[in-house]
Amino acid sequence: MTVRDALNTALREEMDRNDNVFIMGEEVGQYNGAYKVTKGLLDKFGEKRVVDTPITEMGFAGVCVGAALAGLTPVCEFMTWNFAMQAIDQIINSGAKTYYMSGGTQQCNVTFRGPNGAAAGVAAQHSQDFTGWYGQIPGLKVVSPYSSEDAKGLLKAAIRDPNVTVFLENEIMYGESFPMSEEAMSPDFVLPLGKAKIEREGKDITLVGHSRNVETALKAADLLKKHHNVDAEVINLRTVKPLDTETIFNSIKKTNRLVSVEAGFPAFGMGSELCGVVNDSWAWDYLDAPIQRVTGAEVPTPYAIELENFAFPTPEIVVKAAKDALYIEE
Amino acid sequence: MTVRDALNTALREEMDRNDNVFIMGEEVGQYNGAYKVTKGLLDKFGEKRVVDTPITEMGFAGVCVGAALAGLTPVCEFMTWNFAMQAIDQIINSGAKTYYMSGGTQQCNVTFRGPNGAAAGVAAQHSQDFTGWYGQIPGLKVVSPYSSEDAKGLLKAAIRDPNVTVFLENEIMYGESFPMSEEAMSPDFVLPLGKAKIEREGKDITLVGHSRNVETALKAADLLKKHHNVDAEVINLRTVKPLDTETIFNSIKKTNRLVSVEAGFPAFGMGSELCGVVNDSWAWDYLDAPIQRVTGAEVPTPYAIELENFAFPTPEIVVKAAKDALYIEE
Amino acid sequence: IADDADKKCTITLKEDSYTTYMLDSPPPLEFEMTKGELLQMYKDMVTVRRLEMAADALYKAKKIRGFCHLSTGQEAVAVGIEKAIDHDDSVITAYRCHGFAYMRGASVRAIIAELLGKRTGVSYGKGGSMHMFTEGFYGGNGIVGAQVPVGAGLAFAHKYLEQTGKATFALYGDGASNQGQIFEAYNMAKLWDLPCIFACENNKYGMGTAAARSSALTQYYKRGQYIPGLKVNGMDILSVYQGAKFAKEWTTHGKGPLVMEFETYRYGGHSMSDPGTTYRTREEIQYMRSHNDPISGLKAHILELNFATEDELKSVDKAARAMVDKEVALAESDPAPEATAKVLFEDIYVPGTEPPVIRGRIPSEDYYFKN
Amino acid sequence: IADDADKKCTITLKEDSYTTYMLDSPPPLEFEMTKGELLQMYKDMVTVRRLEMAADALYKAKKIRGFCHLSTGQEAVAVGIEKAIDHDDSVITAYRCHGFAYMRGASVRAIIAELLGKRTGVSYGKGGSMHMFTEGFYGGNGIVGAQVPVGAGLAFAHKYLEQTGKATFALYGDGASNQGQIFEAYNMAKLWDLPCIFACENNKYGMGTAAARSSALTQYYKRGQYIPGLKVNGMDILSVYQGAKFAKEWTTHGKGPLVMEFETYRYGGHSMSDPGTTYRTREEIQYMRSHNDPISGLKAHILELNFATEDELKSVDKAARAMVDKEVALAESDPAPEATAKVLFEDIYVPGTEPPVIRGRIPSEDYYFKN
Ligand SMILES: Cc1ncc(C[n+]2csc(CCOP(=O)(O)OP(=O)(O)O)c2C)c(N)n1
Ligand SMILES: Cc1ncc(C[n+]2csc(CCOP(=O)(O)OP(=O)(O)O)c2C)c(N)n1
Ligand SMILES: [Mg+2]
Ligand SMILES: [Mg+2]
Repeated sequence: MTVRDALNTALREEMDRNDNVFIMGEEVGQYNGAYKVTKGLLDKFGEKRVVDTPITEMGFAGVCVGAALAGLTPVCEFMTWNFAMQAIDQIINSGAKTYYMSGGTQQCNVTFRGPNGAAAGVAAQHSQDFTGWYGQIPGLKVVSPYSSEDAKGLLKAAIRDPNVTVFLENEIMYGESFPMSEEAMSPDFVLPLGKAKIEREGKDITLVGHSRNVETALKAADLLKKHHNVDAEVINLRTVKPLDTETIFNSIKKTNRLVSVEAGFPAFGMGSELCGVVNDSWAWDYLDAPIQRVTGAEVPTPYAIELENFAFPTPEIVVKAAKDALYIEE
Repeated sequence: MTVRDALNTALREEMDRNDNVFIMGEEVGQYNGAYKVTKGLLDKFGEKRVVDTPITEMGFAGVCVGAALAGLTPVCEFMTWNFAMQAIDQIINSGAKTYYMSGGTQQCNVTFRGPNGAAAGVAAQHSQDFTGWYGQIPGLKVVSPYSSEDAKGLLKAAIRDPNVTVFLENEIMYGESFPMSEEAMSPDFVLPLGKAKIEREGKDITLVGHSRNVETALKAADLLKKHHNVDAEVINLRTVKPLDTETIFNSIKKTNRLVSVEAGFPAFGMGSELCGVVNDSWAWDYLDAPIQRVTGAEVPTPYAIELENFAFPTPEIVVKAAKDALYIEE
Repeated sequence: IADDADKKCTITLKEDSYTTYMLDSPPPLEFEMTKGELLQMYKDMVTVRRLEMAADALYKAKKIRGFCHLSTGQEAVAVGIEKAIDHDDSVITAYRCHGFAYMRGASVRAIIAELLGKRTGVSYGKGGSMHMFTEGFYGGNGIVGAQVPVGAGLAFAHKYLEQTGKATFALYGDGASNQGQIFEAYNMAKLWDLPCIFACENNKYGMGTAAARSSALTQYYKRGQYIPGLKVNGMDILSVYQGAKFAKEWTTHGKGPLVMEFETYRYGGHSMSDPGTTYRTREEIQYMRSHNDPISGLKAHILELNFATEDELKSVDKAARAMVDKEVALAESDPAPEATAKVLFEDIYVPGTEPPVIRGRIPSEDYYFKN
Repeated sequence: IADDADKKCTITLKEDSYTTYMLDSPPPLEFEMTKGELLQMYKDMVTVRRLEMAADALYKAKKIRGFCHLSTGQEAVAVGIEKAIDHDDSVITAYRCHGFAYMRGASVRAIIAELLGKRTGVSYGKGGSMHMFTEGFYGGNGIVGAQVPVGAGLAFAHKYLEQTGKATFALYGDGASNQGQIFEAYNMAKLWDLPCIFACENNKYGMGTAAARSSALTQYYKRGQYIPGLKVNGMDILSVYQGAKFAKEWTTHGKGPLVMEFETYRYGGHSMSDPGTTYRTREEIQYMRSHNDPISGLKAHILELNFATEDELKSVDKAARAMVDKEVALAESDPAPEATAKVLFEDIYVPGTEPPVIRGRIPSEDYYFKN
């Protein structure tokens, strides 16, 4: 099943399960979604529950927050998270902070979702990764799936979670296929928020990332095994906020080395945050080398492929970083 | 001279120096500024150059970007940076990225400024610290003054710098007075962007922060000296992007211990970023203890003072962290 | 309230109480009300004013922190709207929210306690002046304009849930009216026929900016352009009441949204830190106070109708004052939130769904939830 | 272009070329143009169409990446406006920008090279299809609606610098027209009397959403409400030219902003990845192509005026095609940007003001500037 279909199934199942779940966004209905994630939902659920909006991100994000305050369970699609920059005040100030500001009297169950980070060749304005921004905000849960099982189980969890959830997908992953366990095919399949998944066990080094970076890390793990006989453990974070530090720390305890893989800008990013939390913890003592941060380059995403290729992590770059952490010389 | 007056002087001098510098924002003119930073400027420079706007952050931030593209040098005041969340797309997508997207053909010299972080008792929607968000973005320079000299020298530098600058002030600091050197009183006084300042020399531990956190760190340094005979070095970052890592690393080399002090949310914040950059560098080897991150608590800012007091760093908390880094037990 | 509270009278509003835009006709100028209703309105307005005066005094005594925006002068809007709607209608406004919070059901004690940052506050001391919520009242919102699309979302929910009799009043100021997201909300509300009243409280200034300096079109009731509009004399509570009733009727009968403008005036500064006299003359304020005061206006009406004597109304005033004083005293003696990590970190996430740990300022302050 | 290029003719536009809003009168329907002007317009439209066709082919050959939005069908707007304004006026638009970039002075080679991600591209290969800039042309902007306040800012600068003859055209789509920031820009432009033309290219759809599904009021020329408006037949380049001339005249003579609507149509999908036939019928597209095509329309005019023969125009077509083909070939053979850190990291900051180091994906890729 593709990630796209997994997301679609999650939406369909949650809309079946709860009449108060609806989806709103640009082109989600008649057009079946700019990236076809909502395909078929209008036909099945009708205009009441699949709502095409004008191009007014701030406005419809606010409408979704309002609907959630009144007890509905909106799923608000941003065509990409870049456009949600126009709506970020609604997400954070009207959404994430309200439960606290009301002293816990006013809940707001809304899920904001859409593709995050760079697609191929779409240049600077369409390529930003917002992991760090949203990951910073108390009141939000921030979820970011890698595989189809992730996509389905986490989106369903996000919709059911009574808090404001930011769900960061990846356009390039939409078309990728993953096997689905029988369990995952069930409409009752829900993954816990805040729990990472060890995608590959290993003893020599830990590679950690979320979303498409997990794929990069897994490929790097293959290369490390093949060329250096290194057994890398690969952790799929699944949730960015709250971070499953326990899984990360335990892995460090085992491997004594950590490489973080992310496609966002390096400053104030996932790698920095992982340095921060490890640094705060008992796991720091288990590190035999500094954490290696593999990041996007510090540059607005360039259009030309020759430059774009430099801007995002590859398995080879992760291998390089891992070798540094392992003190392997050429 | 108060920080407020220093900012006011900087604006006045730069407007005197360059006819293309103008200031735009809510209440900057007739009202003399919500926090009086622009006091007297309308009288001196007239309505053409001191422009009161409607409450339309996204719109007037866009207008300032456009004016900058056309060759003017706007200073865009946000009444607080919280309200700039509505304008962040204009700051980043229209502002920071344009020089790159145009292949260096289209410059954009605009300075966005206003108070950042928490004031006293203004609760969750009015208290956010945006250091990490803006610090992440290539194409931006992010500046944050502590003292009056900083305020004057850095604001003038930001206005003259031909890139998009984000200038993060602090409301509580506006009223604080600092001595000004004779040099700093001159209209030619400009501080370099990207250079930190050692506010206090010390050999035992390094405390680093920006804006009001420098004050907290300096007070902590006094306490450390008094109660523990510890000589703390205090670094005032002055610029968040680019970070003056050299000054930080050299200090670590000397003291072998680092405490970061910030008032923002802990995740993806300054402390994490400092862990990240130190981790990447030769300075890591000089650390005799994990970096200590003193941060704001991970909570939307509460209103009640009893709770608010828990939400932001104090000198005492910094002392605690420093003692941990120094392995001093009670 | 007297026992002949049901006694009816005919109200005849002044011709200039309303101005319409794309409406066939204004609300009827003649309608019936009871003595009880009038006296209740009077009492409510007096109470709200007393509440604001108490806040003013407490702020000056430095017992209230941060921003504090009072609605003195604008009482007819909050009180008049509430009288026209039902408890299960929805109201949302900006930070100038004390009167609305009270009218929607919060007690004076809970409101004042919130201002004082007490645990008994309507938001448990976590929200303060700008962030008050109660059933059917969705804040108390600090970001100018942001509450308007949120209000449209409340209306969306009413429609979605087929709660056909329910209307939403989304209030905002003359300054806020220029925020782009208000136009986004207008557009969606019209496209989707949402039962939403966009209600502009035009008090002539947004902070220090006079309406004409912020708005190219100051006829706020027309700014929905393709949405009908109704301008109401917001200093006359009877006009407000009748206008709001008309609006609710309109929008809950499938006619879609309506834009209202309540012309009103704030006597004080924008917030407690603004003297409010640098951008307008003292004469202007004095004139509004003495010629247009909503409380004096209703009082004159009641006297004219012989529904109460001057003395009887004075005793209403006194009772309201006594009530507010008592509630203030209670609020003042109420406890502050416990200065504990437990209290600090609760209400970030819904109980049962918290992360295992939340970070404090330093790791030793980390707080662990037991889920 | 022939030697009797100065030969004049009288153009008489159709009665329905314009619809006005709050304007005393539409642009004069009768005016003079020269043969040279008409032929140049023809040539420009044909060139823009060829340019877009070349982009279409290159995209299908997978030589262009990412998003690519073509303006086929809408050529009259970019060409007509440019003919009506001067080089030092300002133009800004959204991502559907190739035609504007060309008309503002970028070469076909530089535009195609940009699409191909070549170093010779108008943005040195860094911007791609959506981000083209050239003197007096401020992009090529990818965020729907964001260019409109920026456009107002360009106008602000013209006014500030007392460049009294200069106008700014800020273009946006029917879909974009609902963005709140456009209303914010309207308001400021009116308050400050900015020489700004807000020009809506209404091509009937925003992606797959028909205008009436996105906009409660589809008379886009009226949406400035308090700003006069002019609707123009955007499929007739002579109407566009005359309308844009009128608009520039208006706004540079202290009359403030003007909202224009160019009624037009895009023949292709929204972008190359949209077939463009799921939300509208093939018949609709076919009808527009055969009845309203701006190139055929001008051609008929020219033939009617006996300014050229069918064959002469065919040779203009051929020449345009040959020119585009040649430029495409050049662009194709142009070098890609060097895959070096130096090239990657330049243009983030203005030379001389760079930070000492910029971080790569791993520390060993860090790039050091020598300042
Ligand atoms: C987005 C945003 N910008 C600016 C502010 C600061 N601010 C608070 S109230 C206010 C004036 C609002 O005026 P108006 O809408 O007329 O309401 P009033 O205060 O008159 O009730 C401003 C500028 C804010 N809170 N939010
Ligand atoms: C803020 C924002 N939201 C969404 C998008 C995605 N998007 C790109 S073009 C477009 C449709 C715009 O339609 P219109 O304004 O009519 O212009 P046209 O494409 O017809 O020229 C959308 C939704 C975007 N780029 N920016
Ligand atoms: Mg007002
Ligand atoms: Mg369109």
